[in-house]
Amino acid sequence: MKIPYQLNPFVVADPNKCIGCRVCELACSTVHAHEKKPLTVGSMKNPLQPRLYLVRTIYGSVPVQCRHCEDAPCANACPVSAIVQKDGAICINEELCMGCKTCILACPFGAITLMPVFEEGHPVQQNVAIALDEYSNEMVGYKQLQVAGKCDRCINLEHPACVENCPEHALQLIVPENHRDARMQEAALSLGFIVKDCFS
Amino acid sequence: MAGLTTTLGSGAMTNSISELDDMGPGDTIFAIGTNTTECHPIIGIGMVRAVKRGAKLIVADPRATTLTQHADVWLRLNPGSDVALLNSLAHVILSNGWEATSYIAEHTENIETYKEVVKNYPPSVAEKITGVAAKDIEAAARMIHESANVATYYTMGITQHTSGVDNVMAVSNIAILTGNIGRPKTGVNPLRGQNNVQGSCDMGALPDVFPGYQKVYRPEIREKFSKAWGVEVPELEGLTIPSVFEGIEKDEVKAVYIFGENPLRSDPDVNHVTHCLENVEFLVVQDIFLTETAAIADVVLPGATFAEKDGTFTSAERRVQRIRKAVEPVGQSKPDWRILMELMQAMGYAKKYSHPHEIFDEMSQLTPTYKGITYKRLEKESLQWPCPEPGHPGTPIMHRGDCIRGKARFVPAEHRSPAEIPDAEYPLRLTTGRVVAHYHTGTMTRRCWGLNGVAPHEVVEIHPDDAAHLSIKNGDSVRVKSRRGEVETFAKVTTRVIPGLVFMTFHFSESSGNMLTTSACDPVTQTPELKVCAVSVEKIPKARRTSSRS
Amino acid sequence: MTLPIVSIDKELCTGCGRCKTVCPVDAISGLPNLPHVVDASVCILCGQCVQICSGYDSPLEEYATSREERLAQRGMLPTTTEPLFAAHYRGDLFPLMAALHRKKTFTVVQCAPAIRVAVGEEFGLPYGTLTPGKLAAALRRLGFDRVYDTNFGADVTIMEEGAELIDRIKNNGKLPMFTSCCPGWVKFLEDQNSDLLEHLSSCKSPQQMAGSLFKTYGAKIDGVDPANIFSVAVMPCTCKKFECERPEMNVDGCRDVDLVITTRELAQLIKHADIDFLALPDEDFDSPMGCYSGAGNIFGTTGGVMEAALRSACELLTGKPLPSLDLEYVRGGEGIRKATIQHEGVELRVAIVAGLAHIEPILEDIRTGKADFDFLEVMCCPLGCVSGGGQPKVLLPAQMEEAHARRKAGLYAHDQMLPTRKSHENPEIIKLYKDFLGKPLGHKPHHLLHTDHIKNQGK
Amino acid sequence: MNTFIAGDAELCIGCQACMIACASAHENISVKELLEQRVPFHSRVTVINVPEVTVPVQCRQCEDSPCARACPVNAIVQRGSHMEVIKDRCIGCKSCVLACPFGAIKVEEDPAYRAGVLMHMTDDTHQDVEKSLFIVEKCDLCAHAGQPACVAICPAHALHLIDPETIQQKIAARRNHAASQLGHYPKGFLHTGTNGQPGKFSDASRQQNR
Repeated sequence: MKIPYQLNPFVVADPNKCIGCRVCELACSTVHAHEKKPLTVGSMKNPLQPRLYLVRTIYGSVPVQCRHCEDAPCANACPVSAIVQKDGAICINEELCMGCKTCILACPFGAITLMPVFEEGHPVQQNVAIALDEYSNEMVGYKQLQVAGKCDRCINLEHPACVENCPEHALQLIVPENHRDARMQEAALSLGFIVKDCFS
Repeated sequence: MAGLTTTLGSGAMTNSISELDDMGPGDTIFAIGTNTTECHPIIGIGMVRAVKRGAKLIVADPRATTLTQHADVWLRLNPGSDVALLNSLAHVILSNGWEATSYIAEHTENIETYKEVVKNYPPSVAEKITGVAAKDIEAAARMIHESANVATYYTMGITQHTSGVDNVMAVSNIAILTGNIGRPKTGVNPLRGQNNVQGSCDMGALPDVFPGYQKVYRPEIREKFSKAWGVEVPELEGLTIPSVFEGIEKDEVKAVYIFGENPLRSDPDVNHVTHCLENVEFLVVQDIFLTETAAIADVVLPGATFAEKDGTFTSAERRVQRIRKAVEPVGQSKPDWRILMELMQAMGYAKKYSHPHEIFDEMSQLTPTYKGITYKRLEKESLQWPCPEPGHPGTPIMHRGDCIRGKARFVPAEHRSPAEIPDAEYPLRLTTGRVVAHYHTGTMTRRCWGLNGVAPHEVVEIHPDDAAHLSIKNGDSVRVKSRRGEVETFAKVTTRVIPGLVFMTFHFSESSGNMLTTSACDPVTQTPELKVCAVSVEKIPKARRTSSRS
Repeated sequence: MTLPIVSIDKELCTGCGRCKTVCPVDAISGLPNLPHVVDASVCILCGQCVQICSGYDSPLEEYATSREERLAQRGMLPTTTEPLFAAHYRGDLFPLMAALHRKKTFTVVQCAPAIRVAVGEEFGLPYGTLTPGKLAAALRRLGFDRVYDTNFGADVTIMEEGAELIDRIKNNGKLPMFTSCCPGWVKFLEDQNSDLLEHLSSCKSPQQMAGSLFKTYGAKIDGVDPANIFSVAVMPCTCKKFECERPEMNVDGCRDVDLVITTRELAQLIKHADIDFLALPDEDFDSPMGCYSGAGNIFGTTGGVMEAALRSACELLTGKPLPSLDLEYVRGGEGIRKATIQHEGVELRVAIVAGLAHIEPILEDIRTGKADFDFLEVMCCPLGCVSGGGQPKVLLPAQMEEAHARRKAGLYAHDQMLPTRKSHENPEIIKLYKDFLGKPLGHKPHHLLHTDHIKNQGK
Repeated sequence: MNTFIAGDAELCIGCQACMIACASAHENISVKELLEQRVPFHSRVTVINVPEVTVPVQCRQCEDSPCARACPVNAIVQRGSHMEVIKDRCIGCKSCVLACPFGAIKVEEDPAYRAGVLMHMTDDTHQDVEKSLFIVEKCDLCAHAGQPACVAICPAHALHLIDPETIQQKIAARRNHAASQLGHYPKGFLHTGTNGQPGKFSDASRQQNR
């Protein structure tokens, strides 16, 4: 039995429910930090690096994250094919990423950012030397590795961490097909309420 | 067929489809066991329009359909409880004195026995059996009483039960009890499932009759046909489909010749059917496509499609219509009549026909109901049989005054449970049906881009309560199992079905509902109980998501 | 004016208002999406806002204050790597490090019961892992001259508070009597319900009792000048910082406790000192005042003070021990729990409040004379000290409940392991009274271990 | 004002002919070729058949289209008297799907074109395959054909093309009807209570009458 292709689900937040507490960011950082449980603040070694971003405006706040576009501009733009679709999510292969930032330019949602890489609290260095200043060729150390980071919809977990942890239930996992079905049913029901003989 | 023949004398639609266009205030449509808008869309449009004009609509169906949305009374009965429901309607009608007393006195017989039986079905009792609220039964009975005309329509929801004949007779009983017969906008109207099933039955494609339902057991009939054909026709009646399979198992049936059917998908308990057909000594299949059944045949005879042949189709309302060849048969295919003729000649009967009208003429001379119908007349008009003599205008409405058999007969029936009841292992009831896009086993419709597009795969409809209990979400892959087999399909969580009931079609060969259905049959017609069997449903653990092009 | 103990950083606060929902005294105000403020006149310093706050300093955002400046403002070590949150408390590690460096200062440390089930979490151990041995070892490595335990103070508290309860019952004293271990509760009564102060036990808290004993009994044993002793308490609580600074908390001019740091601060200090906590051996607390019973240990969770008191009081009243020491019926966790204990003809009616937010109906009953109990235990924090404001902050609110429950379970597990489970059977307590204090409620205990609670005293 | 198509729940029998007509109207080869080339079936109208109602649902061509407003790349635009998708711009982000209150927008696969996105197969092959293009599709009133295919084919006459003229006529007719109805109300029906006027039996009226 062939399973029909499903559009990539994605997480989206309800600005009317969001209180701007940033728990989603904390939850996101936690599951992507590869640190052992439990996570008390003091036990954290790496800085918090969320893959969704609380945006605060004068109207209120809401987190923004990747929509997992079907024809993802980021994946199209990536020169080394480091961005691929996997398990119905657009994911970045950090091994392949070289920090060229093209995807950041391509993404219309601002959902991708450069992330410095840490391990056990220490910056991961790469074989790129840093020169002292504009004039001197003296080497003062090596540059920290930086890769593009974005929401992977927690494909390895049962539910996205942000959705699970939001205290206001403002974040939702949208399965486009189900969302459409529900909306179409509502629309059909509303047509059922139109007065009799309205078309004649 | 057998039910209506017993009560009225003829098994076809008593009235005409076009009468729906005249229905309005004062008329009632009683649709029982029919999902008309999906299975007979054109008649469905007629019904919906009639309702819009002011006709009343009573629908008896366990499942929510487009028709139930328009119903004034929806009798949502448990599958297989039709007799109890209909007897209860009669109970209400009789206890209020709403029966058509003069019609009953003049044109019917056996009312007393009927009264004896239905008095045991007050709505309170029927409510327990059918699950329909007593007040709804009363409301439906009142609506039937208050309407000037009540036209009853039914299809496989009535016939495909172990109590199929009882169901049909119970429907007919209500019609004659209220005198809704023999007039326009009334009658008992079985809607046929295929375009020419009426025609093929008319032509004697049944085990026990010659064309026009002339019984094989009657010597004078046999004599008539023997004389006309110049051979001695056998006294022995043919076999019903279940008896054929039984015969194969007992090694009594050596060869099977199937045409225009795909029993490997359309018959109940497919696994058993497959077993039988694989083991019969010689299997011939004549079809327009290489169906699942044709694939296992020893010989496949390619038939021609409707557009490639001349002849007549007879519709459900007994209307004989001329069809004409539009294109020549493709490849080696030939019209069925020619294949049969050549086979007949090869077997030593030298008769030769050059055009279907010669066959038609021969048949109509031997068949009283078709006697007045000729190809010449059909050029200008379409005729509804009985048309017993040249110049006869045909019969849009049967049973005017007395009915075909003389007096209409009340044949009471008692409620009987379906053959298979849910238990702990198979806790759900499966009922089968169709979707609008597909026809039967999908042999033709699944080869249409558009039709297959709107219904690309099977779904099993399941109530949200049952789904929650089984942790099934809408769209999940599920496995449906019965004692006879299992199929994989997708769940559609919907309140179209009641809790405890699941619904599937039999259009999809890769997951046919008929892998699951029981071959338990009506004792008279041997029609299988496709509408009720016990199944279990389980979720198939989700595989990793893959591409559509995998 | 020193820094406020608990406050909200305007730059980091996103105005989500979740701190408002956990504040038991409605001390926090602010409009949605705008920085919130703590009203110091109402705040009882429980630190629950610190625990729930999720407005952190994102490395992706620009702030007017740099991280270094922010750490300095908060009195935190520059080596601290953990993220900073809007709601925070004052850090006190700098004076502690200074004291540890002063050669002639005799440093004494005590740790509250809830520390030993939580400090390990800051080093990656599962929630509620019991590490008393490593805790003692770490403190010793940090350079403390004596590593004592608040649990010893808790045992003393039972002796005094138990005696006071028996005394009040026998001599028609003011009933119901309130426990006085929780400084937030005491502050709440003094500031906002001073009409009920007479109900409050006159006992100091275990921290303060232990502190005053360190500088008297302890000084005598070690032969040091009390003025040279620097007494530090490691607490799961932010309000303890306030309690130790209260002017009346001294004996003859010597502060009972000089400095309070929290569990989190202790972990930061251990990391700063480059001590590999997980590799430390299990060591014992110092004798005599590091010796404790299981009863003292369960002070760290709701119902624990009550259970410890009952274990001793029932036995001392009747002369017969309780049939079982696991008094499940007081181990609540839901807002209010009431129980009646019948033992050898003695009936004691008790009530336990976990989380100050649930206190109002109880106070109402007392004022209207409808209170149907003799002894009331109140802990400001939801599950008592295990969930205190100074405990390791659980990053995800969803995991908080689990963390608290595991810490609580850890405390009871420790209780069951200990050789003595009743305060009055602790040999060092018996020795203390015999050699030094005399009888509970006697003159010396009164001078060292009791205090007077006065309206608005804390302000 | 935009023209739109609306389904009539009173007449629809759920036959899905509109879906098939729609799907084939948006392909430019014969159905025979569609079948042979295994072109996926995409209909911009969907027949909803739920227990309560049977009716086709499609884009209502909203004037302040939530879909167009949600689109980050301006791929949905007003064109003539309807909202149209500019396929080349669409990136398949599904924002419009999220925004549309009718569920009338679909993101559908177009296997004829490659999207430039690699898809890592996690099933058995573990290969990377290039994904097809996915683009948004919605009702465009068959702008290319002159007449909407769904309206033309419906055997139940349950689909109506509603243009600005129709709706203006309807509004005018209903206003006239309402106005004429006002003439049938009893004389003085406004005297009581409403609109701040004193009721017939109120004290104020009585005193005036006196």
